[in-house]
Amino acid sequence: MHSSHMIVELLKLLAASLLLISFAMLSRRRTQRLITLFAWQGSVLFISTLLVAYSAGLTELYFSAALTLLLKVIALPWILHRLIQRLGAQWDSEPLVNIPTTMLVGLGLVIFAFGLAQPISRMATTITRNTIGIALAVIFLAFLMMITRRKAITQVIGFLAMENGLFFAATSATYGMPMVIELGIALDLLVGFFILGIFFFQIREQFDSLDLSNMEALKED
Amino acid sequence: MLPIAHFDAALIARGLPLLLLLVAVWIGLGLIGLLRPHSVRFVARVVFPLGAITCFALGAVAAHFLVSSHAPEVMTLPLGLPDLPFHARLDPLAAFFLLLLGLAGAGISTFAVGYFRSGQGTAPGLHCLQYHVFLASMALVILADDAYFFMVAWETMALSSYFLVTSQHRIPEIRRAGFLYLLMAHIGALCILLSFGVLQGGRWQFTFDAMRGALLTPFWASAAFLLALIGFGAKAGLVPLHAWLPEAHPAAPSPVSALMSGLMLKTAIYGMLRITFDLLHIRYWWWGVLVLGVGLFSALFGAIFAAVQTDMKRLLAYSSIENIGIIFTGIGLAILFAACGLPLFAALALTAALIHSLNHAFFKSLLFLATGSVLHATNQRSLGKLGGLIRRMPWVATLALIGTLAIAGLPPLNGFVSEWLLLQSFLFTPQIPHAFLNMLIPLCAALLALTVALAAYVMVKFYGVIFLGQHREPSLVHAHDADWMERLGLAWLALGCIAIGVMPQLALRVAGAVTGALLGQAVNLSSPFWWIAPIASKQASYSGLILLTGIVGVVGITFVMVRALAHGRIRRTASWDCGYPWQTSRMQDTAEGFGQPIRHMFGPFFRMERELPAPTDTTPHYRIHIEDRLWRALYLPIARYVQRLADWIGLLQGGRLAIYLLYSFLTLIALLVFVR
Amino acid sequence: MSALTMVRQFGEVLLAIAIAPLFAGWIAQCRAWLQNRSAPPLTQPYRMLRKLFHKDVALATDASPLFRMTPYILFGTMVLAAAIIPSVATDLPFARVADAIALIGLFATARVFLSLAAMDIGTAFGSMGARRDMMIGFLAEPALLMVLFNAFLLSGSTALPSVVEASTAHPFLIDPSLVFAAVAFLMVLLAENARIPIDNPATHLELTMIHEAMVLEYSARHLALVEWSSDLKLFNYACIGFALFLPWGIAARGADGALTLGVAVIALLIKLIVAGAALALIESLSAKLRIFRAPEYLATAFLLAVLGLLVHLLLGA
Amino acid sequence: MVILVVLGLPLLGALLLALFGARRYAAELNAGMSFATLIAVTFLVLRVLRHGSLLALHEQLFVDSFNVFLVALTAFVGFTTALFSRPYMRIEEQRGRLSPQRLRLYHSMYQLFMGAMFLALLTNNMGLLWVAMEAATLSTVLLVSLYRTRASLEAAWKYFILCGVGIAQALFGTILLYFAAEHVLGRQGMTALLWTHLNAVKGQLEPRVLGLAFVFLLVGYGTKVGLAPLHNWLPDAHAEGPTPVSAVLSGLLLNVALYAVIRCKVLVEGSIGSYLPGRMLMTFGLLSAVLGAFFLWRQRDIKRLFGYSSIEHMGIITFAFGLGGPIASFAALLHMTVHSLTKSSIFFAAGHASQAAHTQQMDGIRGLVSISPTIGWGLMLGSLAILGMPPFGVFASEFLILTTAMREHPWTTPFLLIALGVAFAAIFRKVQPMVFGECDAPPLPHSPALVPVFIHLAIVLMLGVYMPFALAEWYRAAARLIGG
Repeated sequence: MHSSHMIVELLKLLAASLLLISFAMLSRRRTQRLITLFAWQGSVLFISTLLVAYSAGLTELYFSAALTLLLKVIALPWILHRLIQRLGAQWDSEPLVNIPTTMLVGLGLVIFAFGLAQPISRMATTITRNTIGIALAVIFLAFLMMITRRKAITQVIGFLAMENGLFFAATSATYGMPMVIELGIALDLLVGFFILGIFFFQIREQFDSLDLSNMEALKED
Repeated sequence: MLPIAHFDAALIARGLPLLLLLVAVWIGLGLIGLLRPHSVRFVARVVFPLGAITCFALGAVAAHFLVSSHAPEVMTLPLGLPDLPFHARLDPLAAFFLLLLGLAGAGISTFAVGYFRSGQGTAPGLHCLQYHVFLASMALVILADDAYFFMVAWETMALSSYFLVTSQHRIPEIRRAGFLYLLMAHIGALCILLSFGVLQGGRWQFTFDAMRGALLTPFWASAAFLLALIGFGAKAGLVPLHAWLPEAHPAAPSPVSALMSGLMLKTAIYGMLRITFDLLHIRYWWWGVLVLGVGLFSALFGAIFAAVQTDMKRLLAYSSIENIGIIFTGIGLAILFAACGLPLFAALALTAALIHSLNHAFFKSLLFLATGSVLHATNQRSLGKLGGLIRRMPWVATLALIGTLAIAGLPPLNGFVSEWLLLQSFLFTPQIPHAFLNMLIPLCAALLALTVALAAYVMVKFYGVIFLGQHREPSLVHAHDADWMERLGLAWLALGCIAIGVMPQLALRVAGAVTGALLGQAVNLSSPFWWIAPIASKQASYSGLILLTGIVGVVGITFVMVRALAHGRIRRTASWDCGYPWQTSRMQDTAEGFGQPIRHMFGPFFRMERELPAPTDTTPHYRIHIEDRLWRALYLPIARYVQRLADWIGLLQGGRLAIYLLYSFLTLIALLVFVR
Repeated sequence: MSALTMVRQFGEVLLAIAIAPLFAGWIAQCRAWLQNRSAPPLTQPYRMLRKLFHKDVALATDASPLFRMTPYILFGTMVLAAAIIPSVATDLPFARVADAIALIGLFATARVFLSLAAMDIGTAFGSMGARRDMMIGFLAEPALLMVLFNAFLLSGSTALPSVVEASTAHPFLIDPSLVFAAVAFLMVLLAENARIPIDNPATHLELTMIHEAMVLEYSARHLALVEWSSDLKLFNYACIGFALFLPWGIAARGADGALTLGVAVIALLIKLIVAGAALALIESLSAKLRIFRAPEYLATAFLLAVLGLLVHLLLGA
Repeated sequence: MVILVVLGLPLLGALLLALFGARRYAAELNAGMSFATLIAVTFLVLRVLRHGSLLALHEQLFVDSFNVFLVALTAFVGFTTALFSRPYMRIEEQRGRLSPQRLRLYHSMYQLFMGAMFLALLTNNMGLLWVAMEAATLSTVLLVSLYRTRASLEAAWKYFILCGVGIAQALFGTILLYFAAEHVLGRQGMTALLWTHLNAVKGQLEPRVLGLAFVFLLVGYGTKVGLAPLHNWLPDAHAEGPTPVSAVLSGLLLNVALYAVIRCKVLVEGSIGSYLPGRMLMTFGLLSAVLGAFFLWRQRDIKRLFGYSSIEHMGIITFAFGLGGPIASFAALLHMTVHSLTKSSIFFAAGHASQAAHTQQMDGIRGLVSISPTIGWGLMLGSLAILGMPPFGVFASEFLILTTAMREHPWTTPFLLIALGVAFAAIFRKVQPMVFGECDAPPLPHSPALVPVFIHLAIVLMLGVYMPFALAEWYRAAARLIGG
């Protein structure tokens, strides 16, 4: 009981750091840094999953933890890293909305997310129930990041961060989805990511830059 | 109100299956036409005559039903929606309009036999299919007894006629006309649909029988009525929903123009009557005033615009608006009287409206077909290039003269009968138990009289400019008369005009069956067949037959006596014209010239653009372009607003991904706020 | 219907045909007197008709049968109208054939035929006259209808005999509402019969012509018939006026002794004389209007008729 | 086990075509596989008609009267589209817009896409449903970007990001759903995401959570349905992808996404017992219908035009589902059917039309009836059908929807009226000059495969005037399932 209490505190800490990382992502300009942050996010997710798995004694959570480690800590950041090396897209151009404003909006979103999550947390039985709000906040922040950035690759990172948030939500609210689903999600994520990888090169050769501002041809005029 | 009690008695249908069979025959004929789509001979010489015969048979069956039994007949077809099979029903109202459709249609189809030549845009076979589907759908509209069947037939009618209108689709104006037509028809149809949606009164029953039973609150009843008025008004060409009519009717080949003007508009009248007097369980007096006002305005509007037209088919199209207006005036009066509890007078007004529909079917078709013959003979539609055809095409000219006199509302022809009846019913409006109404509405009679007299003016212009005077173009010398099938068709319609005019009592009896069914009251039908005295013979009476015989007799006697007394020979000389020697055919009144007094007097109605020659012009010419104010007042603004709205909404699709994401984000947030 | 009524009917028609030109002649004579001209003899119209009947017809080369039929049709319609209007007696077998509205229609028929005939030759004046005449027509008809409305409100019928019987039964000399109607009717009459102030029957100035312009191309017997029927038209209108407003003396139903009929004929003649004089007086006192003043003129007539209507509805019958 | 066959055949097809997709007979193979699937589906349908709904594979898959008809529809349209794509893609290849490699990708992805949709339709597991939807998205992303032009890449990218994000929301919704279900059903036996079980206990599910879940699911799947204002990917994807893909996107994918929404709606409505979800659907529906109609007004590109028209019609269908009740649901299902049939046939015709005129710009397309009567009349009749002209079936459903709306919520009818009227004007004024008028374009190299067009239109026409009893029963059962 005592140890579990410890774990809960630890989990809260991890959750807080997750949120912190999201804010950091929101504020960073360099793509390189974003990837690192993403990797950090993944690892925090991995640890928290491990803790939850241990405390709740669920074997399948170990699997998903491992999956997280493989995908989000090692594979994806590495590929992303290589990508930006190959595409030479280290710098993101100035975001559409300036950073402080984004931060403020993000703050509001966090509050909103907490408020939203309260009823859920109240009826949750998991030891991580209080962190559902944070998961939701992470999702919102990732969304915000996708909206404010104008490089394709940063949008993708935002997308992956959102995926993380979802995963965290799953673990914290329900100790993770059934295994089948987890695998399916992971597979989709991987495939989607590879498709994106292919895309980057095509976009590069067509638009000779990953700047989304080139991609505004299709519209009502 | 049709008593539901009749219903069980009439379960053994008699006329109805036959009618449906004939409709099926039409569709079959259309499909047969597709067998040899490009052979004009086959289509014209084989299919169309059969179609004409079918028309006649249809009319005959309907007539038999009207004179023999008035008990409604019902049938359910194994088609339609699962919970809503097609219901068909034959009652006096339907039979009356089927009679109209059959008899006038027979003449038109006969004419069409001679009319269709090769090189008419759409392939003849396809044309034949569209033509007969058009006829069939009109019949089905009249026979339908549930909302769904009605709507299907209604829209099929619009669709087939649209394809007929655009058969010359290579001409942009015709495509534009077709588009406008189909658009208006569709919007009108939506309104009718909504009206049915109200009428079923939440009982989820779409058979008309159920609607008869539905009790609506005053508000909803009025809503249903107004929606129906908009819907059917759009089809009938009531002002201000008329804009499509003068575009579409002239665009079509003449037999089709005749079908549309003569018959299709009547289906709108039918629908109006069906909803107002049959499906709605109650009528309010202000409905009557509304319809009366709209009708009179349309009538006047149509007459005035017809007077200034320079294209013969447009002129006829506007005259259709006028006649529809007159019919609606009658309907409005009938509603008013019925709402005020004066069923006999309501019956009188309704009879007038019905008979005028019948008349219009005959003389308007006749005139449109005549223009078709003229078109074939001269390739000219503009009045400014015609003239003197009475000497080149005596047959068409003579038959057209009958139509002209009839539509001008002159005794002893049919047009006069209905207008006489309508004026008679106006005479009773002082008895309406509403202050003001009983003083104001009599004045409408004067407006009606003005319209009728204007119609005479228009028709003198129409006939005089086309057939009388001297050829305005030398090429007209080669104009040839219509071939015998065309003449047969025209003659049949002319015969109809004369018959109804001379023996109005027959029409009165037929209409009496309808009013009896709808209002439980019919005008006095006791008098002999050559004589009408709708209320009482002391009050007012009229006999076309005696009038005709009288005129013919006196003319004959005069002729004989003059021959006997006067010994002068006849010398053919140049015309006198006050001794002016150098006169040419260009000096006679043009269509524009004939319209000039109207332009002068009713200036506010038009939007005119004049080009006057300067005193110094070496080659002076005068051009005037007349436009319907409603275009700029109503239609163009609507189009503009839609355009502007579309532009605004287009901004949503700005092409920037971030914005799109923002949309979905905001939507998400908004919904979340909404649910918690 | 008994033989007697038929006889009466035909008698009346023949009387109308006979004295119509006389009436026109009488008006002309009065006008001449009023204008200090030496008057033509009363029989002048007859002489002219006789002359015309004996002349050769000069027919334009491209005149169609319609052109040649029209004079007969005009004459026919007018005679028929005369047969319908109760000028001497109300109990006429023909009177029920057409009520007052149908009578208007009959006149309209005549007008349309004349206009068509005028356009037939294709001369400038003909079509101009046709246009103007039709215009006067459609302006006059609403006013005329309103006049009839007045009569109808009094008698509850548009059949002239019933109107006559009703208004003869009327206690007072004439119903107040009818006064307005009478004035309106008079104005319409002038307009419809091509008299001053709308048209001048005696004009020879082409551009102001209406009726004359239409009949320019007619000659000899055709012209005779046209003139005769226009005389008849005037006569008919006068008789309608009498029937509506001055019905005294007209032999009522049932009372068909020779005496009453005689009285009726005398009454008719007196009325005609007075009316003719009055018409001539009005024509001499008023000036011809410009053609586009006609709408105002006839609108006034219309308003008067409506006024009568309202007076009736307000005062109640 | 016929279900497994239905699911397996497309995957097998994807595999085969991944191998032989570049060969000459690939198109025939594609059509063949689709046909085989159709056969299998027919057996499935017969089975369901005979024995009612059935479960398979530890309840992971199930078929009831609701999804079976969508499965049948999907298989049918999939097959006809494969038929159509044969000549169409040949012509594209001849014109050098596509390489054999691309064709291989196209064919195998086509089959994969079909497979994904079948899975989405047939699965009983809300999680699997999500996975399948995502898979469908991914496969279509590749299809949309097939031409590798700037425009197609841009369209594909937007499609991917928007739908990806949307789908992510759906996943969160699913998690919430699972969370709520777990409290009732427990974690054991993994039944907590099975729709049948959820449906059984929907009364006990926590309302507030389900309300939130529904919002996320609606936004997520709604993005794929193309509900305004989440629709922005749709016109681009329709316009820039190859025409057969536009046809299946409009005709099938939207239906499947809507299917997912409706499944969720049934649960949520049952749980919170209020008509809140219904109202949400109605609002979205009306909004999409009206906005779609006004978007139509200003289109120049023929495929974009009909893409927007899909938005409008999806709006109408969603609205009808929102209305609820047996009749409206019936109408909505009917409208789903006729819309996908009509719209795909229109895309067939439009595709050939733009091939004949060498442009998708409508100003460049003229006088189709003179080039090829079949294309011209196909486009004309198809457009008239989609515009709700009787006697085509679209009218039948619109009739029911409008009259129901008039009875239930009269205030909505003006919007519907505006939407339908504007849509009519917008589409018809564009279609008429394309079909009619003068033209001097040469005929197509391959004879266009317009048999599908007329088969579709014939079915739609039949549904307008006559509906077979079995079909009606089927719709009724489905409507009962949805609308109660």
